[in-house]
Amino acid sequence: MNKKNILDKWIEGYSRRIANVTSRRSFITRLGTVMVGMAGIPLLPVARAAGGDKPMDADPGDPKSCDYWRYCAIDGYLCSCCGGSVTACPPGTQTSSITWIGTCRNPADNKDYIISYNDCCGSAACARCFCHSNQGDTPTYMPFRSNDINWCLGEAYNCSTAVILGVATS
Amino acid sequence: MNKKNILDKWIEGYSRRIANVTSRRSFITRLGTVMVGMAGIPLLPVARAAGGDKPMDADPGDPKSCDYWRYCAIDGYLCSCCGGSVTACPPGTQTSSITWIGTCRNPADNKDYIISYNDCCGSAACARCFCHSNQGDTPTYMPFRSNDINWCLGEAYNCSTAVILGVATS
Amino acid sequence: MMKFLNIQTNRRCLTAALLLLFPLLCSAELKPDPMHQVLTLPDKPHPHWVWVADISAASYFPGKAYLMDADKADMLGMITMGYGLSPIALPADGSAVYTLERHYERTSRGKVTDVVGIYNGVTLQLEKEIIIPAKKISAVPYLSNVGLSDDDRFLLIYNFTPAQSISVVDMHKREFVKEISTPGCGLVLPSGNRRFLMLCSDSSILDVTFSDDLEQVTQKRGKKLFQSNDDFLTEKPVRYGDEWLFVSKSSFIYPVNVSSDKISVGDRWSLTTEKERTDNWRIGGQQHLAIHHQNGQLFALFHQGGPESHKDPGDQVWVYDVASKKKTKEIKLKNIASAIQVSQDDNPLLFSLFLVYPTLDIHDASSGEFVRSINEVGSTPMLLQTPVLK
Amino acid sequence: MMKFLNIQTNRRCLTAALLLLFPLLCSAELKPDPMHQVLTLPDKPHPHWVWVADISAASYFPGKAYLMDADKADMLGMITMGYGLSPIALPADGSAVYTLERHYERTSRGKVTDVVGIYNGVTLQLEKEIIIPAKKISAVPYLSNVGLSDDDRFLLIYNFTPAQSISVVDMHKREFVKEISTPGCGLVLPSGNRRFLMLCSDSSILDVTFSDDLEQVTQKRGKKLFQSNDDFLTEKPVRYGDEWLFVSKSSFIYPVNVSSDKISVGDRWSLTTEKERTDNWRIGGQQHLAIHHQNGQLFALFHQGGPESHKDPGDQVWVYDVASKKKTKEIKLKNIASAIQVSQDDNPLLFSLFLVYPTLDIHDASSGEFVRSINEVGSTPMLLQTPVLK
Repeated sequence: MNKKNILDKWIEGYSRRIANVTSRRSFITRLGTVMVGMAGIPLLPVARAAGGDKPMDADPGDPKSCDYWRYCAIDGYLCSCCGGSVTACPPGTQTSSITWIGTCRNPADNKDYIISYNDCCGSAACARCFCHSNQGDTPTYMPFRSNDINWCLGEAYNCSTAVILGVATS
Repeated sequence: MNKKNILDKWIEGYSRRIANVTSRRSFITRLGTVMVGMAGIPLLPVARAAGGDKPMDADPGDPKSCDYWRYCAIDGYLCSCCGGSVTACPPGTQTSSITWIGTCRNPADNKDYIISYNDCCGSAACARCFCHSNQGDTPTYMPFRSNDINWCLGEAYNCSTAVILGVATS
Repeated sequence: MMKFLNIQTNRRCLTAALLLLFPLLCSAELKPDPMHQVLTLPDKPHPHWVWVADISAASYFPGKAYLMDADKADMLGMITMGYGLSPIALPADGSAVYTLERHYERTSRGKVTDVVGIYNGVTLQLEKEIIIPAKKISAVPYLSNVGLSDDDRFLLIYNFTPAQSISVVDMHKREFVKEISTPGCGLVLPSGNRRFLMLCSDSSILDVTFSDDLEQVTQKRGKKLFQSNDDFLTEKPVRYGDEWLFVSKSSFIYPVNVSSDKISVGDRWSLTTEKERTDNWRIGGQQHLAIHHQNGQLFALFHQGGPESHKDPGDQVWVYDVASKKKTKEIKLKNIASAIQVSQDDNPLLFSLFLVYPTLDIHDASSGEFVRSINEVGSTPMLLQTPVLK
Repeated sequence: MMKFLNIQTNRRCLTAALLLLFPLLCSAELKPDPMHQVLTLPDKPHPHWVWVADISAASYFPGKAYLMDADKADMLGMITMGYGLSPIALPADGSAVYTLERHYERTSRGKVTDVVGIYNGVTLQLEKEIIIPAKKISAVPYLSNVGLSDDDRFLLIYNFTPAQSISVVDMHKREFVKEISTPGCGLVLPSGNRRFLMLCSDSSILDVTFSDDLEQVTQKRGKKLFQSNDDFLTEKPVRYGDEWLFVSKSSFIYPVNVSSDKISVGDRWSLTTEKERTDNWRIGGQQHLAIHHQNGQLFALFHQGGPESHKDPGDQVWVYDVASKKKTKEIKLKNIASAIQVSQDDNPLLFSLFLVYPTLDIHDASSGEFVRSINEVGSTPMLLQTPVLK
C-alpha cells in the first residue's frame, strides 16, 4: 500500500533539516521592511506550456522539488505541483497583490537572487509538494520576509510561486 | 514517531473486514421505509458523567471501539470518542432530528436490537474513531437504513451515536 | 513605513525606483520573471485527464475537485466546492465545468445556500453562480446524485431533505427552472434529452420526462426490479448507450433500456461464476463500475468478502464484454481501490483510488499492466470523472 | 410514503404506534435509551484539560479547537472556527470560550466576515457573534495574535491587511469598540487591564495604554531591543507575572517588565551554554516556550540545527528556574514536537505535539517521564492552550 501522503512529505522536509545540524551558509541580504506591492495589476492568463518554460542550464533543478534553489525561504505548497508553474498561478486562482521575498543563491552562477514568493489565492490549499525553508525568514512582526503570513491576506490560500525579481549584489 | 492517524484507523477497519471473507450472520430485520422522526423535540443537555453511564454486563464492549456491538451498521465518527457518549452528542453540537436505523445483535442476551444512529450536527467532523460497518445497510434510495447519508441533512456532520430504540423479535 | 512599488511585468530590469531600495544588478544572468501570471488549460480536454473529487473527510469539507493529467503524472488545476461533496458535471464541448456546492453563512453553521457553479473550462475561473433550492442530498457522493441531460442543456440534481425531489437547472439560460417532487424515489439517471430515471425504495424504477419549460412533467412508475432487500441494486449504475447497467449487491447486472418510450428491463446476468460466488468474490466500493463506450467493455471492482461487504474496497478489476456478457480479463490492482474509472480513447487507462489514501493509480486498461501512481491528490478522494468526449 | 413518529424520551417501551410497525418486545433486557441528549462540561475547567487547535493544513480550513482531558485520555468537545486558525481566548472564570473566526460567503471565496465567537464554557454552544473589521492576520497561528486584558474585559486582536492595527472588543458589553492603528508594529501582548505591548519591525517595543471607552489611547515607542535581524526575537514570548519573556533565534531570553508606567528591559540571558551553542542546540518550533507560573519554571523546546532552523521541531524540552536563570532539567520527548504547553497545577503535565501528526503527547512536567499519547486530535494541530486558573 502506498502510504506516501502529505504528512510524510512534511516529515521528510523537516527530517532533512533536522539531520543537517551543520549550518548552511546564510544568504541573507538585508532589505529592511520594503514591501513589493502590485495591487491593481491585472491578471495575465497564459497558456500552460508557456508558463512552464524555464531555462535549465542557468536555472538548474526541479521546480517540483523542495530542493530547487529558488525555494530557500518558501513556506507552502509549490504551484509547480498544483497546475501552475514556478512563476505562474494554477488555473482558477488569482495572484496575490503583495508578496514576501527571500534571497536565494543560484548554484549555476553563484549569485544571490531576490525571489518574490507570490501566493495564489481564492481556493482551498492545493496540498501538494509542501515545502518549508527558512533562509532569511523573519518573524511576522517583520512581515515582508516572513513566510508565516498568508499573503493572500483576505483570501484563501492555494499555493506559492517563486518569481525572480533580480540579482542582489553583496 | 507515532504515525497512527485517522487514515490508519480507516485502513484497520477495512482490513479487518477484508480479511474476514466468511460472511457474518445477517441480523437484518426488514422494516421497509419507516422513518423515525423526532423533529421539534428540544435538546436535553445532560452532564457528562450521566451521559457516559452504560450497564456493562447486559451491554458488553467498549463504546469507543468500532467492534462494540451497537455499531453493526454505523458509518462515521463515534461520539463516544468526540466528547459525547454512545447515546449523547458532544457539547457544542445539536442532535439530528431524524436518523437512520440498524439492527444489531447484543452478544449478552443474543437479542436483536433496533439501533437509531443519531447524528450530531452543526460542527465540522470530529475525525476520531472512524467506524464503518454495513450490516443491513441499504442504498441511499432506500434511505432509512442507509448509512451513506449525512443525517444532519442541512447541517454539518460531527459524529454519530447508537441509541437503542428497542428489541426486535425475529 | 511601507512603500508600495509598481513593477512592470515582462520587464528586463527593475525600475529605477526599485534600484534605489535593492542593490540590483541589471546584468543578471537570469532575467526577472513576468509577474501575475495565471495559467490556463488547453482549449480541449485530453482523454487522459481525470477529475478526482476529494471529500476532505477529516472535516467533511471542503469538497475539492483535482484535475490530473495521467500521462504527465501532473496536476492541472482544482476547484473548491464548499461543504461535503457532490460530483461535478462535464458538458461534452469542454467549455465549462459545472459544480454543485453547499455553502454555510459561517463556514460550518448558519444559513445554507446551495449553488450550481459554472466554471470556465479553460481558465477554471468561476463565471456564474446559480442559486438553487438548498436541498441537495448530503451524503457519500455518488455519480448518480447529479446528471446532465443528453444534450447537456439541463442539469438534474437529486434532493433529499428527507423529502425527495429533483431540481432542474437550465444551463443554456443559466437559471433554475423547477423542482420536481419524486416521493419514494432517489438518484437521478439522465436517459435522453428530457428524460431521467430514478430508483425507488420499493425497487421499482421511476421514469420521468419533461418539456423544455418544465410545464409538462410525466412520471411513470415501473414494476419492482427485485423482491428482496437482500440483493438490492447499488446506487452506482453506469450508462452504456441506451442502457443503464445496474449491479446488485451479489454482482448481477440488471440492464434497463431507455431507447423507446417505455423502458424495458433485460434479463439479469451475473458478473461471477458459481465458483466465484462460492469463493465470496463480489462487487464493492463507492464507485465500482466503469464503461469503455467504444469498446463495449464493462469494468467492475471486485474483492472477496461477506455479503455485507458491498462497500469494501476491491483489489481486482474484472473486465467484461457487454455484448457477450463474458469476462475477458482480470486486472490485479497495484493497490486496493474504492473507486474506478476508465478513459474513453483508443489506448484506455484504468484509474483507481482508495478513499483513505490520496493516491491515484493508473493501469493500462487493455493489458492490465500498472503504469504509475500520482501521489498527493487531496486527502480522502472518493470520485473519478473523465472528460466526456463526443 | 414516510411516517413520522413521535417518540417520548426516557420511555420504557416504544409507543403503540411504533409497535404496529416494528415487532418489538417490551420485556427487552436493555431499555430504550433516552433520545436527543447533548452532553455538557463540568462547571469549572480542570487543570489537566488542554485545548488543541488544528489548522487543517490540507485545505487551511476549517480551524478546529479540540478540548482534551489529559488524565482520561479523552476528548471533551470541539469548536469549529472557519477559515485558517487563530488562537482561542479563555477568560479565567471559565464561563466562556472566545474564538476569532474568519468566514467567507462561499466557504473559500466571496465576501469576508471576521467575528468573535462567544461560546458558553459549559455547553460549548455559540451564545453570540460579534462582527469585527475583517482584518485579522491570516498566518501561522501564534498565541501573540490575540489576547485578553488582564481583567478579561477587552479582547485585543492583531490585524494585518498589510496595514497593522489592533481591534478592541469589549467582552462585557459584547461589542466591538475601536481599531487602534499601529503602523510598523505587530503582535498583541496584554500587559495589564488597559495595556498591551507590540513588537515593531525595527526591534523596538510599542507600549499602548487605553481608557475603558477607548477615547484615550497612548502609544509609546521604546528603544531597539536588538541591532540585527540575525538574532531577532521570535513571535512566541510568554507572560510571567509582570514580565514578558521573549526569546531570540539564538536562544537568549529578553525579559521586559511591565509593572510600572515605563517598561523596563532586563539583561538578556542565554538558555544555552557556550558548549550547547557550539553543538547547535537552539530553540525551534511554532510554540516553543511555556511557563509554570506557580513554580516559576520556563519550559523551552530545543533541537540541534543550523541557524535557519528556528521553526524546526524539537526533541527535548529544557526546564529553567526563571529566578536563578538556571536549567534544572532536560526532558527527552517521546516524539518530536512543534508546540509545547504546561498545565498550571501542583502536578503539572507537559503537553507537546508535532503539527504534522494529530497526536498529543503528555509527559510528567516534574519527572520528565512520558505519561501517554492521545491519538486522532485533528489532522494538523498547531497550538496548545490550557485553561487559565485563577
